[in-house]
Amino acid sequence: MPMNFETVEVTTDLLIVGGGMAACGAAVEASYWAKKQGLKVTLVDKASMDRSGAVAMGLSAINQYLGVGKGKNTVEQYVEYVKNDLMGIARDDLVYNIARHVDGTVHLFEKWGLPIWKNDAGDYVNEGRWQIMINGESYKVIVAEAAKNALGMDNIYERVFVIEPLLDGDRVAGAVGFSVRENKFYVFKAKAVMAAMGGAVGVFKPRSTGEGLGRSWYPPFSTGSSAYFTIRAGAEMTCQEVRFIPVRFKDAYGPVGAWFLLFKSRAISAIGGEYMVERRDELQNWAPYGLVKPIPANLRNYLGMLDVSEGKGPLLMMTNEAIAKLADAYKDDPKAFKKKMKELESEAWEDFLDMTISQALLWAATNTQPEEKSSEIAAAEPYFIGSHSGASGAWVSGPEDIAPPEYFWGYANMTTVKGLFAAGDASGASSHKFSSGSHAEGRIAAKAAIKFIVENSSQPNVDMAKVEELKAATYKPLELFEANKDFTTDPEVNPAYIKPKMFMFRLQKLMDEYVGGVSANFSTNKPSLEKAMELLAFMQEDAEKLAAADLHELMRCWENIHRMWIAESHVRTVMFREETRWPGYYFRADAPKMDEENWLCFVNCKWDPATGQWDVFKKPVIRLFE
Amino acid sequence: MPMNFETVEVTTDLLIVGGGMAACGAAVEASYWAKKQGLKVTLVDKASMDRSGAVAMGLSAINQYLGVGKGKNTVEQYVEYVKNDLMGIARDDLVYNIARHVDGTVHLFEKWGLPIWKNDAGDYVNEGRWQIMINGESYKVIVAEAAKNALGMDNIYERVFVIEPLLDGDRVAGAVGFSVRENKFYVFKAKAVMAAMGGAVGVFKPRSTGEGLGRSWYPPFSTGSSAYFTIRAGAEMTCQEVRFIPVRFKDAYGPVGAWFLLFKSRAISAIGGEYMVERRDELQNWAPYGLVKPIPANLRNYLGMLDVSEGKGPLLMMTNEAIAKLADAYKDDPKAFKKKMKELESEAWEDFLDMTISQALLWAATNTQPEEKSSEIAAAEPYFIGSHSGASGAWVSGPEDIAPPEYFWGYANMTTVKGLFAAGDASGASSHKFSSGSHAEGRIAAKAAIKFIVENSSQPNVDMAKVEELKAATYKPLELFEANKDFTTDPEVNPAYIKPKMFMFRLQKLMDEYVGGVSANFSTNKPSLEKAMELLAFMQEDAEKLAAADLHELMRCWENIHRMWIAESHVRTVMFREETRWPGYYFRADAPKMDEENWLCFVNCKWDPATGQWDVFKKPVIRLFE
Amino acid sequence: MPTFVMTEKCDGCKGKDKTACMHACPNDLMVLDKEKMKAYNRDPWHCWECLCCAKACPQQAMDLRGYADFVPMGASVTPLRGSDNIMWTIKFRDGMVKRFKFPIRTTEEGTAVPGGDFAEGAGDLNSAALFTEPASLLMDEVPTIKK
Amino acid sequence: MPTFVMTEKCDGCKGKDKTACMHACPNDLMVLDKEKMKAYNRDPWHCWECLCCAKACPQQAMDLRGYADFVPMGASVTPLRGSDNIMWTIKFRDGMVKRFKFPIRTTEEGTAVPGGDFAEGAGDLNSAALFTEPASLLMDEVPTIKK
Ligand SMILES: Cc1cc2c(cc1C)N(S(=O)(=O)O)[C@@H]1C(=O)NC(=O)N=C1N2C[C@H](O)[C@H](O)[C@H](O)COP(=O)(O)OP(=O)(O)OC[C@H]1O[C@@H](n2cnc3c(N)ncnc32)[C@H](O)[C@@H]1O
Ligand SMILES: Cc1cc2c(cc1C)N(S(=O)(=O)O)[C@@H]1C(=O)NC(=O)N=C1N2C[C@H](O)[C@H](O)[C@H](O)COP(=O)(O)OP(=O)(O)OC[C@H]1O[C@@H](n2cnc3c(N)ncnc32)[C@H](O)[C@@H]1O
Ligand SMILES: Nc1ncnc2c1ncn2[C@@H]1O[C@H](COP(=O)(O)O)[C@@H](O)[C@H]1O
Ligand SMILES: Nc1ncnc2c1ncn2[C@@H]1O[C@H](COP(=O)(O)O)[C@@H](O)[C@H]1O
Ligand SMILES: Nc1ncnc2c1ncn2[C@@H]1O[C@H](COP(=O)(O)O)[C@@H](O)[C@H]1O
Ligand code: SF4
Ligand code: SF4
Ligand code: SF4
Ligand code: SF4
Ligand code: NA
Repeated sequence: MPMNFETVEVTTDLLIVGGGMAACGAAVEASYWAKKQGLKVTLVDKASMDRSGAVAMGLSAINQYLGVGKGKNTVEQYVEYVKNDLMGIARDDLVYNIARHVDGTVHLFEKWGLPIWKNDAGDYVNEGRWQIMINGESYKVIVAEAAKNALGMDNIYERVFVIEPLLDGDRVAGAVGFSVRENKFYVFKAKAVMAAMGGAVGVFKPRSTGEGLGRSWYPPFSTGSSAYFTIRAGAEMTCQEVRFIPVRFKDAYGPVGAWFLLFKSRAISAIGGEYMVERRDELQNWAPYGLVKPIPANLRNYLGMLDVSEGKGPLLMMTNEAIAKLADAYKDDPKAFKKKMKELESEAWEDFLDMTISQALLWAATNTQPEEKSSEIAAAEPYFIGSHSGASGAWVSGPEDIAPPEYFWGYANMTTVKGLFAAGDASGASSHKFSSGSHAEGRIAAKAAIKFIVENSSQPNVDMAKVEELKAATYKPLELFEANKDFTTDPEVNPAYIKPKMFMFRLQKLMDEYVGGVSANFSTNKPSLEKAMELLAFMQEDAEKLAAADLHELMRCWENIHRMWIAESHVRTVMFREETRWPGYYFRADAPKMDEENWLCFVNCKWDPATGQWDVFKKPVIRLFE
Repeated sequence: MPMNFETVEVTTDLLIVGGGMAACGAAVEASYWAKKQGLKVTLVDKASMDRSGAVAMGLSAINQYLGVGKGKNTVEQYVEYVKNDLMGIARDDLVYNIARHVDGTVHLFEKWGLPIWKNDAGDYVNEGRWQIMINGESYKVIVAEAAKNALGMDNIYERVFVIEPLLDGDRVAGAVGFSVRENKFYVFKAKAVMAAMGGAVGVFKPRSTGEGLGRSWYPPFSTGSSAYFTIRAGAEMTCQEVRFIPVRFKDAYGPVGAWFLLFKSRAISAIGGEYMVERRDELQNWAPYGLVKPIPANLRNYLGMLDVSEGKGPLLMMTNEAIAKLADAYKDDPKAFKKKMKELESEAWEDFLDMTISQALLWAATNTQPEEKSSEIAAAEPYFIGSHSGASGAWVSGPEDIAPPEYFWGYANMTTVKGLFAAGDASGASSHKFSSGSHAEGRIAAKAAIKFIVENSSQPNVDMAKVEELKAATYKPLELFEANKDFTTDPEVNPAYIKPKMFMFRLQKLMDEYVGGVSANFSTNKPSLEKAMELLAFMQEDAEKLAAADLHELMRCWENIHRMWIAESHVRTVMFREETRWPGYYFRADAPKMDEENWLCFVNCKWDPATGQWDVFKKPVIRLFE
Repeated sequence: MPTFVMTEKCDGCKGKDKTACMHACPNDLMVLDKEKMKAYNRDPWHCWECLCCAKACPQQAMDLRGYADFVPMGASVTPLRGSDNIMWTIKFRDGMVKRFKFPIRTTEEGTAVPGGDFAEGAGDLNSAALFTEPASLLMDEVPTIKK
Repeated sequence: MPTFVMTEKCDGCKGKDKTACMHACPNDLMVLDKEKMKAYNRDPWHCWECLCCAKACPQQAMDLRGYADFVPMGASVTPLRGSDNIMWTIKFRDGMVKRFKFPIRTTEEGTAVPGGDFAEGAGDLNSAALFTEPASLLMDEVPTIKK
């Protein structure tokens, strides 16, 4: 590993960081407006856009589609749904903005070639009220294709891992990163930057250990770069306490949506009994949100967890019963019945083959045919993902036409740092955007960013001394490794440095045990959180000793530094919010109840790049209607 | 790796398998009687006797010493203590037998050179009523030295891993094993065999993952060979449901004995409050055992676990408070106070340096001085260790002079298989023997074995066809590896085989989740146990596909097969005992109460080598006094 | 999974600059051993089993064997991805085999036009409408809330 | 720990048949790389941190660095084992150093006599008494229960 790295400077107008759903949306939209304005748009992705991000494997459904133009739902109804699902904590303006644009994005997907299921009348097949079924193996390939066609490959940098923002006073000035394939350090200078690097997995210990720890529901390559990037730029963050814990098919993490909604399956405990029915009374304790339909995701989790805590587990998804019920209508016509069964079988397998191949393999490996045998489900480890049922991310401006003054500062989806935009998992308090909403939000943010550039057309100043400093810090793990590796006879065990995998394990263990992970039964309290802060402080010091044998490991070092910062923002905000608002996501055992009077508010936080100090504070929840 | 292995035959009278505390006791005793009778004694250890087994690192206390000859305690009092600590489930005859001999063994240790703490009057310093303090860094070195001197090195085979018993009808005929250093397959032919291969760690998922998974309290090289060996010989086993979960200093697993007993420390929860005081009423539910002093170990665990379940954790050992209290008597004399503090500090560090160096390192790494700061404690993962506060092991005959007829079949410590003896962790229902009692029990068993040989002097027949079969099975993992490894470009990922580390993870995960490990909150129920049986059945089939790249990995394959068999015996017996008798060790959520009427009995089990069938059944608890 | 590479079948993508599997993996796991001209997964513990690599391999040299730490052995799930559909062959542990075929796209590869064929909007950088709107919404205007 | 071997200090026990560290490890972890004549721990994930290896090394070539997945960096705990005592040097993360010395045996190495110097018992294979009993019990007879 030569310690000689070329610095490559790229000057552009808009820099899109990330190549996932939000970034692809941004690319398509930005290209249009940029062309009109004679501006340049550049995209940088740590992987290859064809298969990067959470949709790499594919998806079997689009989870946000309203059908407003077809008269099926109103935008207001979606806002209502999201607000309740997050126990009252959502930005109406942001959710509204995404919801009013998302259908157009889905219609584009269809034009580009995404097969969307249709019924005999030619309408999309709904999975649930807001979800439509797709043949989504190539979902990402198709969406990336449109983005690439819009940008042109010359403006795309793949396999470049972005680490830090560049700042010019209170304005973003670009970003730095390194190639994981070549000895090249990239300095992107830009007038506006969009953070769209997805969510964070692996901050908490996964349920699997050993080889299977790659098997998270959300991908292990969602490593928290969005949050790190915006935090380090000094942007205000919101809902960093709102992690998401999905209930998933046990071990292989197959999603449950199709089973609950499309197949209308029940879940019961192994001892028998349907927790959603038997524990209905518990929902009163979380009124008004406990009493709405659908019951908020965290409360659905919570009722199942209560069964598990009482020793009634494991929980079972009654796939066999569900399929039998659906086929029952055809029972008098053996041929039709057989055909229906084949169709249901194929749909069941496609659901997983399109987005969680491991789950299909686990069925095959345990001789499980879903029409014959139930499967276990379980709560996963916590993730940070503002696009699904979590809410963490940057605090961004709402759209001019609907945001109240407290939520508006000039450009939709701009963070509190000038010129820095965020979308998808990167933006907070606007849950339930999923793949389609993330794309739509990317478009919204990109258009606003172009407007920002037009109105702030000077190229920000980039301090090249700072860049040199960042370059040195970037490659330090390689140097540390080279300088010390021969001191011991095993490069993995050396007192002078720590390898990123062990660093990751260390972070995951402390988060798991003290901050309400799986082995702490998703429960925490003040002394535990204080202990977590103590251990995180040690980790921050030890991060200086991360070592990498090659560029790939260098990326792992940085990914874990990114995770560590999310961890800290999470611990600080969970500590600040002295109530339990989302049982099923986490439980503050020392503040076990919801407290509407004091805590029906956002908890925001901000790290000051100048002082290195954190600040955690409340922001109001403002309703736009009803 | 040449597939050419020499077969080495060793014919002897008594074969001692293992080189730990029990085996060293057996070596010393057997040598004496064998010499008198002109018999040969052979010992085989998978490691080097100097540092093999659970005492490898040293110990800081001898946990069983009665001082009967010094008038301090009676043997009966010890039996009473053990019986209550195991919630009524103990063999009075076995416990009595060990307790009446153990002092003599400790006195020998002292002669051999073990430094035992003495007070000014020249008496041993007690840690607690039954425990005495030692400078035990070289405890095992010293004990092994006496054993080696007794046997002579010619009769000792080190670095030979014993896998299977040899049988001649209903009598043991020897054992087979392989060298982990040379291409040699060993066939030991013997008239009697003593199983003394220690306990089992790593059957359940440890708390640590990543590199730290070697850090169990009991050593990771206690891999269940004793139980496997006796089960496979067809011996009746007892208390296989009685796993042991020790409370230990968190993460590094430092023992708590010295802190609770010598330093008289309290444990509290992080929220404050002493669970042993606040939860006293809970003990009524476990009467009569809940009401004795000392409170049974599992109930001590349980009260702490209740705090943790309620979210009051972590639990804290108040080392600082304890030391302050002990030094308080000297507070008026600054010089004496300083001296006392130095002494206490040194004692505190020696406790861990003598037996859990990691814990000392963890203190140093977290800038913890025990006199200044409390340390967290936590329940460890389950272990199988009949010599400490667990009780699993072979069902052995009691001693002629005291055992009731139901418990006596000719020779003390003989299993139900003729000529096969067991001691230490290998024998069941005689808990609380610890290092000293294990040594004493080894002596008892060895003397009885010599008597057996004298009275059954024919050399049993060894079926050499069976030996060839065993040899082929032994090395199969090497062949499987060689034959398939080039099929893929990474020898670790191959569809034709499974490496032992992944096999171990698979076992640990299923035991953890379905059989009441850490992440299941030590709780299980019938459906979970049935699921465990299903997954174990798959594992048993897949064990045929274990692969090893070298002799070391071959040992890992066999260790994990051994673990898997203990796992099965555990699941079967936990399933059979339809009550919760040892909350704090495990909880049957579907049978949450103790049931004296139906379950004040041993649960024994037996695997039939002829049919491959398991049998699980009750055996009576017979009291010898009071 | 994780994925494995079959030694015999892999041709290292004929030594091209980047191999198909390296190009595909979203987690940067696939590496070409240039001496052997064979690819391998450098960190199976981080493998998501997404099969992006295997689907892309022109030699069908890759397959998946379930995470050894919890998936019983012997089963397989193998994709064959064509231009408009994907074929899956599922082999159960007990030997049973199932096959499924699903569509993956309705257009020719490479033909996605960013704006679809929706009419362009008014081109006003200050309005709430995105560039294909309102047409792509199948509406006459973008919804808003009367403040 | 796990243990590590300092490259410069290890002399491979001068190529002897078995090295001190290999001999000591109860878990069969230490291996000598015969080409480099240096030892290494082949499986740190299975290391108990018992330091049997380090205590035995004639070159003081081994030390321990805490399990990286939960022990903060920078501290060390280093033994120096003599014939009758052991010296420990504890370096805290914050730089503080403490030293402790403890006795480890009261006799010369190798001199342990199996029966101590206790009087032999009656030599009756059928009695409950072990070969050093009753003397080693400091009693006149072995306790029993009157049946
Ligand atoms: C994994 C997964 C995800 C989903 C589901 C099932 C499964 C198994 N389900 S179900 O469960 O509900 O079934 C959903 C579903 O069916 N339907 C749906 O619409 N959405 C679902 N999601 C959620 C969506 O996927 C999700 O909402 C969006 O993808 C979020 O989009 P975005 O915020 O753009 O994140 P991304 O992961 O797509 O993209 C991130 C990009 O950033 C890159 N990147 C990351 N760090 C970087 C760095 N440092 N430098 C440079 N680039 C750097 C990545 O490479 C990537 O390009
Ligand atoms: C690890 C540990 C153990 C203890 C404690 C703290 C710690 C940190 N504590 S405190 O916590 O309470 O503090 C105790 C204490 O302070 N005082 C005490 O008296 N005992 C304590 N123990 C318990 C005793 O150590 C234990 O009771 C005895 O050692 C049990 O003796 P034994 O049953 O002989 O097991 P062994 O582990 O010593 O020996 C096993 C031998 O078998 C070999 N072996 C294993 N498998 C084999 C195979 N397949 N083939 C050939 N050989 C094969 C081993 O190499 C070894 O020689
Ligand atoms: N039981 C349920 N009731 C209502 N909505 C659900 C339920 N389960 C899943 N969903 C929704 O279905 C979609 C996919 O869910 P999941 O597979 O859990 O990610 C998301 O929009 C979920 O909110
Ligand atoms: N709180 C306690 N009360 C009584 N005995 C204890 C207590 N803690 C530990 N012991 C005993 O002390 C010895 C060592 O304990 P441990 O360190 O837990 O293995 C064993 O004999 C334990 O039974
Ligand atoms: N040239 C290679 N060919 C095949 N597999 C390799 C190669 N190099 C490393 N590996 C595997 O990649 C993983 C990490 O290897 P390393 O970090 O080089 O020890 C291990 O599983 C190795 O077996
Ligand atoms: S894509 Fe296939 S053929 Fe090409 S290098 Fe990878 S495994 Fe080999
Ligand atoms: S399966 Fe996915 S994560 Fe694993 S190597 Fe292939 S592309 Fe990478
Ligand atoms: S004992 Fe020390 S010098 Fe000898 S081989 Fe081991 S590390 Fe090297
Ligand atoms: S510390 Fe102990 S287990 Fe680890 S290598 Fe040394 S002797 Fe072996
Ligand atoms: Na738990």
